[in-house]
Amino acid sequence: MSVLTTGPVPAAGVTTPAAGTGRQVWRRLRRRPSAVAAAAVLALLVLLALAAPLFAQLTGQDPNAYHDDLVDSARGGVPLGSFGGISADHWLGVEPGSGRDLFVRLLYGARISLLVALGATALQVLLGVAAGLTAALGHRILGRFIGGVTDVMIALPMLVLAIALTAVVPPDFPRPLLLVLVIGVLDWGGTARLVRAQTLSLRGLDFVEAARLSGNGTLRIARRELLPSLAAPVITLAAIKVPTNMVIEASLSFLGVGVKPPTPSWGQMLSSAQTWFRADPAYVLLPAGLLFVTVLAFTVLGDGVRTALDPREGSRLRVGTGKERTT
Amino acid sequence: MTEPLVDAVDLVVDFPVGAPGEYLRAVDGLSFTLEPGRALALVGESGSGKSTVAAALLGLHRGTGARLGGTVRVGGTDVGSADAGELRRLRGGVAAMVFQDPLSSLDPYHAIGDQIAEVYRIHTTATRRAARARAVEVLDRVGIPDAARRARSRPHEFSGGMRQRALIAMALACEPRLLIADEPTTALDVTVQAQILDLLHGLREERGLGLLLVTHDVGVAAGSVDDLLVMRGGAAVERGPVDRVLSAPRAPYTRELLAAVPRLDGPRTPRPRPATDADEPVVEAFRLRREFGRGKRRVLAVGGPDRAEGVSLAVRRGETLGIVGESGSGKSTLGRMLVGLLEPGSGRIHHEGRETAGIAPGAQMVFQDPVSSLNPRRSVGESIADPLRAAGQRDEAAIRARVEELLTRVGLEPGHYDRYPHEFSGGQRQRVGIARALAPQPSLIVCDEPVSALDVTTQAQVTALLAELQRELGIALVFIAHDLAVVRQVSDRVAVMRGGLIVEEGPVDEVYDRPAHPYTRRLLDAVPALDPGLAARRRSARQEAFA
Amino acid sequence: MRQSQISRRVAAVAVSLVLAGGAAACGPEDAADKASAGGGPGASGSAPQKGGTLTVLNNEPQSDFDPARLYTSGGGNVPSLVFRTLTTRNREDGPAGAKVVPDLATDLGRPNADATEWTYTLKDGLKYEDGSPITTADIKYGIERSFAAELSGGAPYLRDWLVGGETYEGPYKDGGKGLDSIVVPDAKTIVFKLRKPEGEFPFLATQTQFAPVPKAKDTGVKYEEHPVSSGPYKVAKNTGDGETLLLERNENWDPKTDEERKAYPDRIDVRSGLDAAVINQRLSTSSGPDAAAVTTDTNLGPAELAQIGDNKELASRVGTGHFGYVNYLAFNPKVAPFDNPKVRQAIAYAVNRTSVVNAAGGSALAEPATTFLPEREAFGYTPYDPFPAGKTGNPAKAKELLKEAGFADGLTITLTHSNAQNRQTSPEIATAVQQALAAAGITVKLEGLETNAFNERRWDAKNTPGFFLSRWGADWPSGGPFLAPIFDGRQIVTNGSNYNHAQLNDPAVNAEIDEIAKLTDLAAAGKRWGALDKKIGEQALDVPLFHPVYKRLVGKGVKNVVISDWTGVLDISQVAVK
Amino acid sequence: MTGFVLRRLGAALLVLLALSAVVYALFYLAPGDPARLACGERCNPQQIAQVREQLGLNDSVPTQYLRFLQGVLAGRDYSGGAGLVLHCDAPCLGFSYQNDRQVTELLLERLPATFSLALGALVIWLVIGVGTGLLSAVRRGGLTERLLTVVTLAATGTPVFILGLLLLMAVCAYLRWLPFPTYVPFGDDPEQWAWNLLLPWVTLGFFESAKYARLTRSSTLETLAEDHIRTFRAYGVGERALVTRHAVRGAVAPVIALSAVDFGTMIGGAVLTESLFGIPGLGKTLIDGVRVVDLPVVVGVVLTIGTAVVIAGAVADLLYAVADRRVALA
Repeated sequence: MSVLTTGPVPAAGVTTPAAGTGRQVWRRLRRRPSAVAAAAVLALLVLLALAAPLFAQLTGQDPNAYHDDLVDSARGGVPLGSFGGISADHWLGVEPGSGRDLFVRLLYGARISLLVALGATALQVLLGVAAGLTAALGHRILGRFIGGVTDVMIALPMLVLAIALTAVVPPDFPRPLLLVLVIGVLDWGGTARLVRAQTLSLRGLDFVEAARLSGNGTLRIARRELLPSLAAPVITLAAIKVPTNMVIEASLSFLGVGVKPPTPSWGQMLSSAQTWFRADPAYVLLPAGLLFVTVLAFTVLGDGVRTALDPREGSRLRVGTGKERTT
Repeated sequence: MTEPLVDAVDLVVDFPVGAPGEYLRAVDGLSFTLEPGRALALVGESGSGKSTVAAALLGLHRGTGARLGGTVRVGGTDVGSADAGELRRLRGGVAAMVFQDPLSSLDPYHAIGDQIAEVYRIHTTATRRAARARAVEVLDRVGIPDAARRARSRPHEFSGGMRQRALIAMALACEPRLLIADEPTTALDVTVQAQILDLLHGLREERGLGLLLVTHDVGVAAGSVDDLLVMRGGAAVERGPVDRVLSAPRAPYTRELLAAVPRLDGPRTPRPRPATDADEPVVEAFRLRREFGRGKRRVLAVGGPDRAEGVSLAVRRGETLGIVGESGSGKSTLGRMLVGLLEPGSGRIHHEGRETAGIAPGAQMVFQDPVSSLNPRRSVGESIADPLRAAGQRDEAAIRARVEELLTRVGLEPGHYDRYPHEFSGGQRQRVGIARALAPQPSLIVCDEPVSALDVTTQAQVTALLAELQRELGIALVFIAHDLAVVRQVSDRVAVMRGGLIVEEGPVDEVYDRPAHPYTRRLLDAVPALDPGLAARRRSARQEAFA
Repeated sequence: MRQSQISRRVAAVAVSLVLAGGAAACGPEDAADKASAGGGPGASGSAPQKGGTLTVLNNEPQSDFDPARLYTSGGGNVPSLVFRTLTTRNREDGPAGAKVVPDLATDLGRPNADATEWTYTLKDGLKYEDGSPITTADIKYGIERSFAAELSGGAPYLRDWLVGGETYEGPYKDGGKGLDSIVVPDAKTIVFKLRKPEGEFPFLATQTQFAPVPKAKDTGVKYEEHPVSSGPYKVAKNTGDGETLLLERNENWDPKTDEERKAYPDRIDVRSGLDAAVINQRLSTSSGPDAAAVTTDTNLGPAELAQIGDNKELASRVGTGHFGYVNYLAFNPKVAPFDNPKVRQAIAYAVNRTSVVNAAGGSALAEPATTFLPEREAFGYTPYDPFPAGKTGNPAKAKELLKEAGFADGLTITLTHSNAQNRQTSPEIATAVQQALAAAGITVKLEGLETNAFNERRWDAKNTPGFFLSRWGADWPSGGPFLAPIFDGRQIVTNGSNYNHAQLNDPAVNAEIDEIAKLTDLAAAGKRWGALDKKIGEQALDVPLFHPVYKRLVGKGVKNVVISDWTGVLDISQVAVK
Repeated sequence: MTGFVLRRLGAALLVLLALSAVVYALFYLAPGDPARLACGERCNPQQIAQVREQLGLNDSVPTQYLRFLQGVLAGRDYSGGAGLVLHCDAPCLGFSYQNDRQVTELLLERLPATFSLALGALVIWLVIGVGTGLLSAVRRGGLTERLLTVVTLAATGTPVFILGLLLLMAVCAYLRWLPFPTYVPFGDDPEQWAWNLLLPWVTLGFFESAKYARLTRSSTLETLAEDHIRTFRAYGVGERALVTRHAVRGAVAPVIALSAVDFGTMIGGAVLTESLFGIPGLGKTLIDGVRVVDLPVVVGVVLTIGTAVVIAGAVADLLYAVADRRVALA
């Protein structure tokens, strides 16, 4: 395809391979307070998610235990008490209808969100890099074929196919793994395009030619010469993908094809909460707020990583320093 | 002549770098004047601050965070303190600038005539129609054929030389008193360069324009200006009338610079006797052809039109074959085919007498761009060691020893093994590239424009290194370059390429002194001479030829 | 209708059913109801007048508006405005509304001695919308059409009951011979010959398949675009396959021939495809034309009920109804460990019906059930509770039984449910059951299937899951269509849709079903259905969970709301907006 | 130009063919018997068999697929009862299993809603998104830019259904400024159409605006740093004229072209928004179809969406090529 359809092209281009060493990137990243704050939020969240069983013990609340006595059955099961039934036992109140503890369920939900988002991203990067490299370095016909498949993958209505796929797979297949697979397998097209484009431009660079002249095989060149240079754009893309995948997971759960109950997930909670916004606003705002903060934190961090990897932004508007050119 | 056209006093320009408050000094207390109608060249190597000075004359640093010190007056306007309106009147109206890259310097979305007209209307009260007429007029003046029609074309429909003419036309539009040309010919082929320089010269004579020429090429300056100002590190090293500076440079740096400039007329370092014809050629090419693309977009790169013979050549041990040609002549494509990076479309290549396909064993390459030729993420030692490892060498100590030996051999230090490319200068990187090429002990090295991205002083060092290595190791060299003087310096034989074919080939002295092909003659004539007198004679000769 | 389900068609069925309903008892909690004429909600005061436009805001479109294709209970709500049938529902509130009454026919039908032959005579002066007379030949043709594969849909009874019905392929393929078991001696008389005694035939004759279709006007699958009306309204516009349906008065309908339909409004404007939330929001705001709006298929959700709370004005506009329906846990006793009655009983003891009712939307939307038959007189409801679990389950007793069954260390089983968001066979109910059984040491793994897959699994006799959520609704208010398909051993279908999940084939039960079918005294039949229910219930072949309750809003300007125990929703033919 | 169109057309057809084949294959793996779905509740085995025969489900999957393709290209005939033959004109996508409506007709009916939604969002992001982007690029470092950074970050951090839900909650439930949105076709009442689509537009437009503001900003900055801008600055062209005359076109060309792509994607991609606001569009149709394994509807919608995406891609390239004559149509 042409110029435009080259997919998501993050600002970090390979054409400036001098993104700097890992340490420089790290230093630049640390200088951005927003990125640091986002990282802190995420670290806290990961910690909380990991410690979910601990909190369950601490509060004495099983995430799946019903409390029929805490909801008003005659009024549709709305939690008794104020703010969605907040009490010493139930720090963030309980779920309408079942009386399950919201705090512990939110923590367990975080595990799913994080697991699926990170897992799917890893799979996307893996598949995308493999496909992109093969398309760029393999035989011309193979390259075209992969390019075509990539185009199809990008054109596919991802959410819809994900829904369809989750319906096809046997119900006893582990759900979080299924989500990772579905999101990962359906959404690597962008990464593949990026890697292919970047590889093609890298391949024309002299140092790659020099490596070929030295008698290196394609695989060795890909591993030693290309992959390190692809790291920056791929990391940037991955950083953008994590929050996207988290939203996709939440969307699938929101549409009712995510993880299976009683496993809690934020999207699922939002899905059942959507009718409750007037009767029990806390039930909507808690998962919505958490999801928002998490996705935002990932996005901010991703943005920070992108800028750290591509420090050109700031130095663009300089006049009169055009390099002398010859040839 | 009450006031100089340009009067710079203690000009200082600092650029912000990295953290706030950190600055890099680009121009350091430069003072000079330019009288109306005179021409001054700012000459220097990269980083000397010459382009920054040019931009400062028009106040182009405003709003970029750069700090200016000292004063600059252009046509009576104090650039440093002028308000936005005064500055706008100055720009284009009093002083007009011609930039280096004519393609990117024009707006791709608008017709060239409209762009000129737009500039004209800013400085005059002309109607749209009058402005368009003026655009056609100046385009016609700079030698655009059929100017009325071509004014409606967009930049990409023009050739490089035409674009530069159009830029000059834009500069002329408002009848400025000063023309600032920042590397106006650097992106152009040598024959086109000569035409543009002639055009600038003619305009000066015709309109009495002042000219400030910024260039890295002393040759370009020699034929075009009255005075020369040699810059280094943001300050003036030497200034004076062009004849005097070129013939009797006073500053050591100027002398060094001039000595490094390759000349067509200078003495050649004696070459060792090349191997005799009886030797088997290290590389031999038969009727090579190569094209890119298909159908309408087919581009013939090497081999000329369909019925032509293709390209055949042979290089022997210890011999250097220079290949010269302008851009698009197919010289780089040919070079890549010789080492096997590109498959020939047809024809055969023999290395050491055997036909090869794909990467040729024993063939290496030195690339043009010192930035992209080294992997920025690997230490230079690893880059040099790469061919060794690829060849199956596993003994780490032996590899390290060999790489350190190579580093020493190309004039670097063994301790540089673990450094990364960005820690080196362009010349040093090119040395690393040479070391890498030497590592597998090749019999042939193809150098594709190995010095064209380097400053002249560095150029000289690198070419000297190459010659020395060849003498020592007896390698066959193919030296590809657009710069005829450089090729003359390093080659035994030279092949002149045009349109994918070798139009002339022979021993260097023969081809340079008695060119047989008219194209070769044109090329040689177009090369700027360091002698202002010779440049003037050549110019009038060219003008007669075209008259 | 039986299981409702998710597919749109099926859901449409449910809708029509619901629509079909008449007046229901108003819930005791609806104090404001007393003011209104019918006992349902609605503006009180002045008597209902003719005129105006009634807007129906629905979720499911009124698709396939062809009498051959509709699957209704009692002829449906909207369909019944256009299609008159031999018999119909009694349009009255509560239990009285569960009775069947004559419509086109002069009486409920005259059976022969063993109830295998039913004869009907048409009233005088019956006309189609074009003024031409309605004949019994058209009724015969209408029924024959429903056998055509092109016009799929509808209930299976005609096929099962009529002689030759199982092989008949409809009038388009029979070479003009017709179905011999329907005899039309003259234009006013029609006789049905059945394979076996069916005392409840008058109930069947309420379904839209018994509506007359003039052969000359039959346009096959396109008939649904403009079916010929025999009722008080005719189709003025039908777009999007019933997504919007505009009905206008049929001037050729003679109210003198029709005692049931009041037909107050001049126009009925049915708008569907709306989200439940939107429907309820519009009805509660009730502004502009929405003041004269009702819904026939959308319940108030739990959150909306929570919100209505103490708002008296809103509460007064909520109609409460009961449709014969049961949601239950089904067992397949051919699958271990459910072959062990003690295990099934243990589960019956362990179930926490409070959690389940809460999951179904709370006590306003569901009533805990221990009997299979709904708690309505018409079904022959007889209370019983063989495995008393109390309000929140009896895990101790359950553990004891498990121990006896040899599962002292607990037990792991799989519960199959659907992923539909219907609060009936959905994940919420399944997790509530899961939690309750956990207390009795039973680990429940959940297997959630998409609706179609779920239905296919539970209807597949060869592959029925061992333990799953199921539900059943009545095609008419009687024990027959409730118990026979579920427990009659001869109705086990091995390569089609099987509803006898337990695959019970008990000769005694079969014989009793046959015996009751012979009764044409429906009250007597009711008692015996109730007794049969109790007898089967003791075998713990299923665990009844709850009977759903319908809570629906009407607009501020809606009068004469009648909700019968047949349909559980207000009857459109009774509603007035002036 | 002709070559370009032909090549794009060929590629597009291949993509669509592949798409339909994938969907077909996928759905035959899915559990669920279409005949039973089409037949409805309580069908007996004979009826199901008849329906299966009528739908041609007894043939092998490839045969069915070929017949489907034939229908798309040349139309198909179906038996409609009463001697009626239903002719389904090309492009015939078959009949829905669920309610045996012609899929083509169904899609045509749903398209306006989706189109309305996408159109409003497009207008919002072109006006607000691109406008803000330009503004913040011109006033670098100003308040607009800072605000924009925050808003765009927040936007990328919000799942569409959360914003939609919160908007519904605030605007409809608490403030009661608007009634609950119900889709009203433009033809019925343009004013109601707009009012009812306002929230969905805002929801969708917000996200796209944020994205486009960011995109426009960086694109404009990039253009402003180009050499030709420097040329005109050096000839005394004022900053405003630089932006409006020389930067906007280059900066906005890729943005506009990308808009075409996004518009195409939105034809199928607004599943969540349609779902949340109950807009009877393609996305909702698709989700409903997938849930009940209604193959003809799903294939139909996917093909429609695919076509939209492909057309949008081609339009984008054309727009881009028209805007930037340097780009050859490749």
